[in-house]
Amino acid sequence: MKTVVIGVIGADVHAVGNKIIDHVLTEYGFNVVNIGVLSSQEDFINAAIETNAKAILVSSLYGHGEMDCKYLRENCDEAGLGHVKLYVGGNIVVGKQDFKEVEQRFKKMGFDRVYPPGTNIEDAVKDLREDLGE
Amino acid sequence: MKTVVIGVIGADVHAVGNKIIDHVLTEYGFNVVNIGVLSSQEDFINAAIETNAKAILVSSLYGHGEMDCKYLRENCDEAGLGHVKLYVGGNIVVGKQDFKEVEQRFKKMGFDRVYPPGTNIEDAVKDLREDLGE
Amino acid sequence: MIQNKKIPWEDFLKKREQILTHWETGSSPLLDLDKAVDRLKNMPDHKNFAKKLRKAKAEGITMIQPRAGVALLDQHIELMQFLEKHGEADFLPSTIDSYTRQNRYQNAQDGIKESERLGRSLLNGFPAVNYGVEGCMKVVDNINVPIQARHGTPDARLLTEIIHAAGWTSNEGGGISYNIPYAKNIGLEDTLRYWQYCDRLVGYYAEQGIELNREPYGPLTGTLVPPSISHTVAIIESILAAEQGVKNITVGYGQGGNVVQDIAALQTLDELTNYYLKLFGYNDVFVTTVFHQWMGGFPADEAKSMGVISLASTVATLGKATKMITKSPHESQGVPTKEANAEGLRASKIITRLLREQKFPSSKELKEEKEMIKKEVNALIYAILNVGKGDLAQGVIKGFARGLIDIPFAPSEMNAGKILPARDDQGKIRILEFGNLAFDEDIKTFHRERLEKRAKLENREVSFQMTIDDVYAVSQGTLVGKPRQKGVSA
Amino acid sequence: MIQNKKIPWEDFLKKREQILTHWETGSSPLLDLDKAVDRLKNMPDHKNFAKKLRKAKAEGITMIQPRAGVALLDQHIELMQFLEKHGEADFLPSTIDSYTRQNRYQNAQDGIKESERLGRSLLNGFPAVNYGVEGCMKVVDNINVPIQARHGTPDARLLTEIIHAAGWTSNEGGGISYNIPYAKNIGLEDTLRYWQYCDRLVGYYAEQGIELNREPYGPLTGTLVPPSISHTVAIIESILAAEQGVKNITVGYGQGGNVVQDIAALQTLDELTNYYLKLFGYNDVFVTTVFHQWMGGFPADEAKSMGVISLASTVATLGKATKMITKSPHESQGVPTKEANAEGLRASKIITRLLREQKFPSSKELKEEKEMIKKEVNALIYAILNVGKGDLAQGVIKGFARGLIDIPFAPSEMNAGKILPARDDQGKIRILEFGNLAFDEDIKTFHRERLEKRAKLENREVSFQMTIDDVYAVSQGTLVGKPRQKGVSA
Ligand code: B12
Ligand code: B12
Repeated sequence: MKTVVIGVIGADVHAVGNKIIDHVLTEYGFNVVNIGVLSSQEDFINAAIETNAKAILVSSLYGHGEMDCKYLRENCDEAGLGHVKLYVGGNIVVGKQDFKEVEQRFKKMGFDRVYPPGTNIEDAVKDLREDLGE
Repeated sequence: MKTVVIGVIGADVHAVGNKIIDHVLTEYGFNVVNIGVLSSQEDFINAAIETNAKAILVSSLYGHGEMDCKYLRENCDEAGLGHVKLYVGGNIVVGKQDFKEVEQRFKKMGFDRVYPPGTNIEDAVKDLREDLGE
Repeated sequence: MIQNKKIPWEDFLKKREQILTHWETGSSPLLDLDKAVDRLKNMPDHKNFAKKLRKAKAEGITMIQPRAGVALLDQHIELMQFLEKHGEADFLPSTIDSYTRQNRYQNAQDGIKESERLGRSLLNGFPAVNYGVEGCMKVVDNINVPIQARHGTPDARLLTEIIHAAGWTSNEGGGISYNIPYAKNIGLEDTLRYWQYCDRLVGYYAEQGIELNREPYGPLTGTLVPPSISHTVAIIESILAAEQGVKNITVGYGQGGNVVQDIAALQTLDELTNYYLKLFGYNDVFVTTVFHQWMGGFPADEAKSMGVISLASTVATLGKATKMITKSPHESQGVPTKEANAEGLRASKIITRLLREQKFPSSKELKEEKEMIKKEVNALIYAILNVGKGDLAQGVIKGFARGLIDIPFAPSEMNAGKILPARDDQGKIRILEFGNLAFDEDIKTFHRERLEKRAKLENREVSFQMTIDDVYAVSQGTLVGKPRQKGVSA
Repeated sequence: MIQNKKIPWEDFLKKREQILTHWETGSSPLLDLDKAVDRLKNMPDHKNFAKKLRKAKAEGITMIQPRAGVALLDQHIELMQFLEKHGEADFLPSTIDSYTRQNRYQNAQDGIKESERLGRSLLNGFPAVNYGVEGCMKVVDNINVPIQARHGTPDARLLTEIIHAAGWTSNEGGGISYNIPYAKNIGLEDTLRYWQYCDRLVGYYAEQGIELNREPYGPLTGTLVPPSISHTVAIIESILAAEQGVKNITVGYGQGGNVVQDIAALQTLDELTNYYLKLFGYNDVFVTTVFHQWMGGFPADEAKSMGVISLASTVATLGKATKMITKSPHESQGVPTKEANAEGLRASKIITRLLREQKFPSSKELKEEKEMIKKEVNALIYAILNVGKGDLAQGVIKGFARGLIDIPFAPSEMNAGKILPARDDQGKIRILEFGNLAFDEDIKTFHRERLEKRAKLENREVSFQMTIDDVYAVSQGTLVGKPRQKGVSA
């Protein structure tokens, strides 16, 4: 059973999507480590180290995602999590922006997968399986 | 009391605005000759000749105004109504078009005044007074 | 002398020969009745208007349908496909252009040419007669939902022949509703005959086992029409259609603006139409209702128009209309682009879906309003039947001539044009001038009292000025027209 | 130990000194209380939130207010002016950014800098504390309607000081409603204290003859919250505020989706809040209601979003809410542009105006729903008061700890998080898992029966899957979530 860390980064309290991601990924057979809302980069990194996770799924809904996610990739690498996949989804920037552009911005920041608003979490399961190996 | 001819041109049956224009212009002291809906160019011209009108107010709501109003200026001139002012208003073209452009089109066709959709008829009273002399 | 009697088939056929000569497309071999029957029989259920309506009514849901039509065939098909896909339309229309409506097929032909030349539609609708059965077939073959002709044509006989033969499974119109609001001096005797013809054709198809839908046009002038008046017309046209053999009828009503009155109108429309059809002995007619989103002047602002559209959708769904005709945010400006049309549809669609499990609850106010509408409709139908000495067709002609029934703001000279409507203090549509309308004193007193209440609140007299203010009101963002100062523009 | 007792003025002042040191703008001379009183006294009536609400309630009309806020002061003012002019907003907000909400003023400062550098707002709201009284004054001086701070700040004491001193005449929030949905591990004892402070300041101003408005945050998590639960929180926060001297309170409720339940909720919210305030001896508090347009996940499509917005407006107006918080067609995507925000406002505005003379009629269904809400609220308040041994503040802390009151989907660890809501067959929000919620068996049976009815219709068991389906439903265009097949995306 692959372990994935999920949580909502920064000063963000949007809890609904997080609870549903937890439920759905668990149903799909993942070992879900949910650090919940209001989680810092360190929280994510520590949880991934402790649980030997294969992927970190960052949620950011409230718009500050761009600031909160800065250097997350670098900090993961430094902590020895270079092999861990980084996903991000939710409403990750402020306002309705062209998603192609937003995706580029976050890919440059080192995220492996970037999801637009309203993504059905089930659609990410395919990606997870692909990236982590069945 | 200045006489004005009003009516709705072509195969157009929109009667509501016409009834209201009749009522309002009468209240403002004009002698209103109302030829009603479904009126041809000839109907307008004959009415203007018979009543010695100073202006013809053409309504067109249904979208065929551009075709129905073709050569109305020329036909008026031919009938000796060169001095008669020509106004047009309503929804005079098909669809939501840039009004500046539409106005140009109808001015080129010889109309003295062209009004956009939803014009309050009271706003035309000022123009009428100006054009016909108080 | 016209009567409400089924046209004998031989008479119909004789007339038909003549009709088909009205324009060249009438000579198409596809207008052979056997061919047409074949084609209609081969229409799959999901493209049959009548069947899809039965299903919707059984499920208690509200279907949506736009108005739309352009001059050029390919563009028209594109428009239909767009509205099906991006508007999520349950039913498609083809709104017919105004020249065709007046049987000016040559003008329509010129409009097609001119549109081809300029590359934009100069016609306000689709000239179906000019494109003939072949063109109309192409339309229906390229879409996946039922399609209907929507027009306003006093004499739609050739049009009707063509669309049905092409596989269009519904037709809007009626001898009153496509005359009084859409013509100036065409006699009612004529239009009643024209529409008996159209209905007889549908009746013929019914005899061949093909169920087609017919829809009397509900909103009439779309301008402050009291429900009892439009209901009366809808019921009469249903009876006239049923006599010709029509089995699937959708009666319509245009949003008035007061929610309770609108719900009362929708409910009574269904109840009364069924009641009267049975009373007249037509026991096997399947009735559905259609609610028209606000038919009067729209606000210029697109966001506000979306508000009006959505409010209408709420009322239609809670009132359990089987179908709703939608408007677009371009309404006040002109024929909408396909994108704007689809926006109106999608806003409507989500509301019909969100509220599908819900129904407007019954209440004292609703019951009172329903009672009032029923009383009024009964009075009007009684008077019309009475003056027709028991024949409904005769009653219509004499009833209109005497103003026993009278439609506000209608252009037709067949209409007395004596009544004046206005809103009461809650925005319900009432009548301030009755002309000869066949209402008794009780009913009139009720209307007067309600209007007095408003007048008092607004500190003015009940008068035509109220009517004018109400005509403008919605486009200016209120329902009940506020008193305007003369010379001051709002 | 915290109690529901008015803070002695000296204690307040002592605390105040400390609060004002939390960020450099706390040292502004304009925070002198006499100066603040002067400024507030000089606010014209049309910029006073409390007074404008009184007027609206007297006239029975529904006012509209957006959410809006950006990082940079000039752009924020421009935004406010735009929404006033092109959105026809009756009240303006200033939505505060999420760093400020967590008192991370340094982060907010960075956000301002970064936004200046990039020329676009990187903050999701207006960092009012960083701009201080001077900045906030500039905002209110450049608009013509009352303005309110809207946030979600557990500890809003410095923010509150600053906005009121600047002339903002309303503040949203409360010790429960700005904790449970907005925090993870801040104790209720703390937030209740923080908000007693904010209320005490308003009480002080009241003593100086200045009426300010306070608004407990109604919708909580915005996700399937049963009316009785949010009502209970609103009523408790009203009582806590009244004890500190607040005289003008707006209680809120977020649209649930079933029209009758929403109307019942609006009516009972007003009735119950007034009832309980009087029961507790606060006789001179003026109560109004605010209806929040759909607070859950929105559809991605803009036209459909306009439909949702308009449906909410219809319910708010017919339910006679005094105020409505609007959404925009960008809701599902992100903080709206000013244009999109204004579109939502204008669609809302026309509906509040079209329906202003109308009211949802009473009915059996409505009465039943109201009775049910009242029963439930009474049960919850009784249990909370009881566990607090008569003290409401203590009751809140213990009530939440024991799960006697419980808010679905809340992030806070102070919340039991045991209850699960789901919709019944008509889309009314019911409860399927009660945890320790203080409902008696009668009430629970009612909920279970309603949910069973839906389950039967959908041919499945009542389960958490229903809740999940309902969470997604509106964004996918239905109210009652349809059963999804696992592995198939909708
Ligand atoms: C009510 C209405 C109808 C009613 C008319 C009833 C009747 N017999 O009167 C019915 C339902 C029958 C109808 C039918 C049709 N309609 Co219609 N109708 C409307 C609607 C909703 C309101 C019109 C109205 O009464 N407004 C209130 C009056 C007071 O305002 P008004 O007519 O605009 O007139 C005022 C001003 O414009 C101005 N004014 C008018 N003329 C002039 C002239 C001058 C010189 C001046 C200064 C001012 C002026 O003063 C008037 C008084 O204040 C409009 C859309 C809208 N405006 O919201 C569409 C609209 C006019 N209709 C339209 C169309 C296409 C049709 C139909 C072809 C198709 C259809 N929808 O069924 C048929 C046409 C039939 C025909 N042969 O004409 C289109 C026209 C499209 C375009 N131009 O691109 C419109 C714009 C709707 C749309 N967006 O598609 N319609
Ligand atoms: C409900 C809600 C709230 C509730 C949250 C309650 C709670 N504690 O959970 C309340 C009312 C408290 C709230 C508060 C705020 N909110 Co809010 N909120 C929403 C809303 C309406 C729905 C969110 C939701 O629950 N959706 C349902 C769930 C199931 O979907 P989801 O969260 O999108 O998650 C799904 C997918 O996105 C995806 N997903 C999520 N993360 C990830 C990660 C990966 C890797 C993958 C693959 C997928 C994935 O899977 C999830 C499950 O299907 C959205 C707008 C919308 N979507 O319609 C705004 C929204 C998210 N909120 C917003 C804002 C700004 C705020 C506030 C700052 C201001 C305010 N409006 O008061 C505060 C923030 C407080 C804070 N510090 O965080 C903005 C964000 C703006 C932006 N990004 O530009 C939004 C978009 C609204 C808007 N248009 O302005 N909010």
